[in-house]
Amino acid sequence: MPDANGHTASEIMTIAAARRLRNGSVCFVGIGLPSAAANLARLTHAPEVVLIYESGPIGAKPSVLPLSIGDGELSETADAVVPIPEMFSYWLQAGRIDVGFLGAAQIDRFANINSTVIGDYRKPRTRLPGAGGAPEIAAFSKEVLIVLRHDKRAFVENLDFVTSPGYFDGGGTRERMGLPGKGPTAVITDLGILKPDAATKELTLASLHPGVSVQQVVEATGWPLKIAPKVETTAAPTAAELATLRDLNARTARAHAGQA
Amino acid sequence: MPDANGHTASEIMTIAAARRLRNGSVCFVGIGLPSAAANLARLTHAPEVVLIYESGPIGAKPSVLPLSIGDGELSETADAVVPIPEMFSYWLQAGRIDVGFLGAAQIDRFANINSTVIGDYRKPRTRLPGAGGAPEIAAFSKEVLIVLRHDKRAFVENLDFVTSPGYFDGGGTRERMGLPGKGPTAVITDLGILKPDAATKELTLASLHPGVSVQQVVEATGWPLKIAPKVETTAAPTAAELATLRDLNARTARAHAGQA
Amino acid sequence: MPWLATVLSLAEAVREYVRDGATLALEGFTHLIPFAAGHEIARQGRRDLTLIRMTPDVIYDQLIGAGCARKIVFSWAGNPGVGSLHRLRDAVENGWPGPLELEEHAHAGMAAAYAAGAASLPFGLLRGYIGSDLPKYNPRIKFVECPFTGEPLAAVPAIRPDVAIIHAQRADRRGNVMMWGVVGVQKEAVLAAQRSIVTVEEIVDQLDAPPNAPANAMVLPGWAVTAVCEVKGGAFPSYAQGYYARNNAFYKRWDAISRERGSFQAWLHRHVLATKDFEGFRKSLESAANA
Amino acid sequence: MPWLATVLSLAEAVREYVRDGATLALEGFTHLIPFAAGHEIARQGRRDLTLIRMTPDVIYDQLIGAGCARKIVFSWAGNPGVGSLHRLRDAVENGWPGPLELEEHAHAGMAAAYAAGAASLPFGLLRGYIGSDLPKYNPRIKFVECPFTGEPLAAVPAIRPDVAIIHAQRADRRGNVMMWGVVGVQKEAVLAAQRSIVTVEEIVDQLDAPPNAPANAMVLPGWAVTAVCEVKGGAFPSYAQGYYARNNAFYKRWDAISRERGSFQAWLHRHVLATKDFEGFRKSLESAANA
Repeated sequence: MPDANGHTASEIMTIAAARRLRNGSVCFVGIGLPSAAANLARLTHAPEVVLIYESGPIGAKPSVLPLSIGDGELSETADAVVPIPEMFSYWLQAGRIDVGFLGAAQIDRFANINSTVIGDYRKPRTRLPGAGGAPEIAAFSKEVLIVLRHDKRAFVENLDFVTSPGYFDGGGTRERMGLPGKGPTAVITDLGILKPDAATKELTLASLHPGVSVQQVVEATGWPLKIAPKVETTAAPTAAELATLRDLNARTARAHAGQA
Repeated sequence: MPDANGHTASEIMTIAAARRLRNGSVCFVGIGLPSAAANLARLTHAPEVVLIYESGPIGAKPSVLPLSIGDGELSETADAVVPIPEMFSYWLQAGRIDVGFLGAAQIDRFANINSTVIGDYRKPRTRLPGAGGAPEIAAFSKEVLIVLRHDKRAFVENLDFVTSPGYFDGGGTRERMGLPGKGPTAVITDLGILKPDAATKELTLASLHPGVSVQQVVEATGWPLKIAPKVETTAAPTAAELATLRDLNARTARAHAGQA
Repeated sequence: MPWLATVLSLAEAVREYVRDGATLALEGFTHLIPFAAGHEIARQGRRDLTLIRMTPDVIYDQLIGAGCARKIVFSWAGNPGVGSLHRLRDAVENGWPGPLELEEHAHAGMAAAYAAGAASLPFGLLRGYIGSDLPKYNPRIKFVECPFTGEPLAAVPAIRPDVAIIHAQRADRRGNVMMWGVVGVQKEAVLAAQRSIVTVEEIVDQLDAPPNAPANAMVLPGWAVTAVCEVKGGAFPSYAQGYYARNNAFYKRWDAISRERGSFQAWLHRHVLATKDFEGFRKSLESAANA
Repeated sequence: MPWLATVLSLAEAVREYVRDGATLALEGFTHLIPFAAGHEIARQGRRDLTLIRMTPDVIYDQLIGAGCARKIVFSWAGNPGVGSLHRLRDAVENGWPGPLELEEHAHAGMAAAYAAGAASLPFGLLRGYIGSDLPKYNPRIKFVECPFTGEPLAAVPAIRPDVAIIHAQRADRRGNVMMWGVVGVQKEAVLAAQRSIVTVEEIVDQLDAPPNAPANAMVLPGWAVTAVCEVKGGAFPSYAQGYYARNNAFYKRWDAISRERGSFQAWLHRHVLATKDFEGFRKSLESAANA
């Protein structure tokens, strides 16, 4: 439901994420919001973005969003389709990905993320799907974007489980651990955008979405959130962005309906 | 030129080698005489033999013999064609080959072979092509057949270089070295067939081709050759074997002629 | 001809090759998931299985809920694009219908482990798992040192299932199997296993790569496959490119079917256990939808 | 569009990307050997090259005889089905036209080293080299221990050429490259290299897998390739499946051409160095045959 600003929380997250993809960049795309953002970028300012889905398609150009990571639409529209062992070795591990997109259930101040369990690993309160491709996307993409909803259950002081590394305990640790990619460059939420501090790598509020206050973000964060000296305001979605995204979502909903 | 027995040295070698291939066996085939023998088997008693060429074709059914290990005829007639890294890992190393066929420049009494250099490795008298797939064919095929002409330059006391292992220094050494395949089960020459002794693994004269004497073989061997208690005589080529092989060779010669 | 794959019915293949206590890999990455084979395993009441699969989605949710599984080996366990696997969660969180042991990896590690299995290497080598807690909880993830550079690299033991089961588009009468589109780790699973069962959409006289298919077809020779079974539609609700699309609506509906033990059991009994085969299952689903 | 392969002439590509002293891999396993590119390197007089290739057949014989090579890295050096490579032997046995350093492997090791290079692993892992003297003479073959079983396994350093050069059947105008048939280690060579040049039979509007081709086509995306050059017939005397057959007669004739230094040099000067490009080379050969 669009709020007073004329867009939903999902829409502003998707649009803010899409804007960060440069035309021609090679993007490793997860299902859900990352896939929506990457395809929105492709349908707006970045027609030459190369979308790679971990199931094998390289250069997918789906007309509707896939429900699964390997829908037929992806391989039918791809430039190439490769086996899984090749995808993870020759493409991801080899450092050919410019931007890796990740979601998470929990994130900490150094952008380490948990998508494995809530509670104790051996006696979990909630068992989540687990790592999938995330640890290696986080390690080997030249840059990582993280997208998730902003609340205190997600933005926590301590992760229950580290599924994928961000900046470890901050500073130069990530580099010392030998990870080639530069790590998460932005965490895009429904409230704003956090970016790592250049030196400490602690996530810092860098941009507020239209109509959101600093106080709201601070209250939705489970640690004392650092605020950038100059917090920007995310440009409101343009009519074209909103229309393209809503078209895409409508086409997708029609395509995934039907009898089970 | 056929000799007094009505066949050439090449022909009897090829035919004796072909006879050792069981129908349905999976055979890793080198170029030249092994390829001729394997295809002769396919065209006579073993129509279901599976021929694998290291260039990638699996289940090749060429109508003429390839000149190179990767002629178009091989991949056009194959059931599957795989990349080279896959061939050497998923197929050869994985132990899927029943029979590996090898040639050699030199062989010793334990069927270790040299196809690398004559003379010193660093200052060779004759530089040969080298290993190719041989060391791993020798290691991982369930059984190895070696085909080469019988003379003292080839059958030597000491190899100048061990390219591929047979039985190392004999006895149980091969097994102790952890090689899964059982090793060379026959060395087929233009004079006869040598087989490893069950215990010592020393090559022993097991069969004489028609018209060949024990003395001839002993004189063509660079070490004191062991003779089996009962030396058999290789069955003379049948008319069908000879006709099929000569047809194949004639077709092949016609196919490889033409302007350079 | 013992060197070629045997063409037989899926029920026979499962009866012959899938034993209680076996280690199985049912692979198919979103595409070509061997649902018919999974159902047949449940129907024949196999127990104590170790189930390997990168993405144990709805197919393993069904087998876990049906009480077939003792352990799963996996790297991502969800209903793709929909949410949780409720039967798997119930087993992990509450031990229902029995305890379920987990061996958990990341995709990169599972892929390397399958490739190692196919190549008969004892372990798969990768850059991976750095900074993840997974190695703390899975002792089968180790590290080795590069003999040239001294770098640490992750090592995972090769996957070597007793039986691999996949679904493919086509086979010929000699058991040569062809697939295209998202091919996942299916070839690796078959080559890593002691035995393999391949269900296919159709058995044809002549294998040809279809026009308009992604240019990535692969053929598994019949002598490298144990059994081939023709099961039309056998990947439903997954898809078979060139034959039918993914039934995304079913995946969404699975969330409601599987959420409660009772509704799951009713569904399983009515549509899987009480039907004779996959065709029966499909008809039973249809008649329920039309009722 | 900097993220796509540049389509340019072969002469420009070699001038731009192949430097004296560079490490090159010209791959193509019998099929699709990039002869035109090899000739262009000789024509432009490149020197001190390290030439990597599993099977340095006639193409490297020519480059070695032409004085371009300082070192070769290889696993089988012969004229397939014909015999010796006389120029290579002359360099190894007599140091003509200059000394040639050898780094020698077996095919399995080279294949693993290319795959490691493509995957950005520091080394390739294989069961191999057991009982062979090769590790005694090549210190770059080492052994590591499996952390699970304790078994020794061979390790070879990844191949990472400065430039990989391959020939393929087709590319589209965006530089997406398609090949099929015997595909060898071409994909691995390109992905392992810092830069890559791909010559193709033709540049087409739309890449489709051809009918009647072996069902094993693969596509290299244009953004993973540096330069694409249209060179019709550019694999001669090797072949391009679907376009032309291997010229086995030329391979046989090479034996006589290359046996003596004089006859080789005359051939090289007349047909390669004195011609403008590969088309000129082909015409020069033809006119010599018809003379």
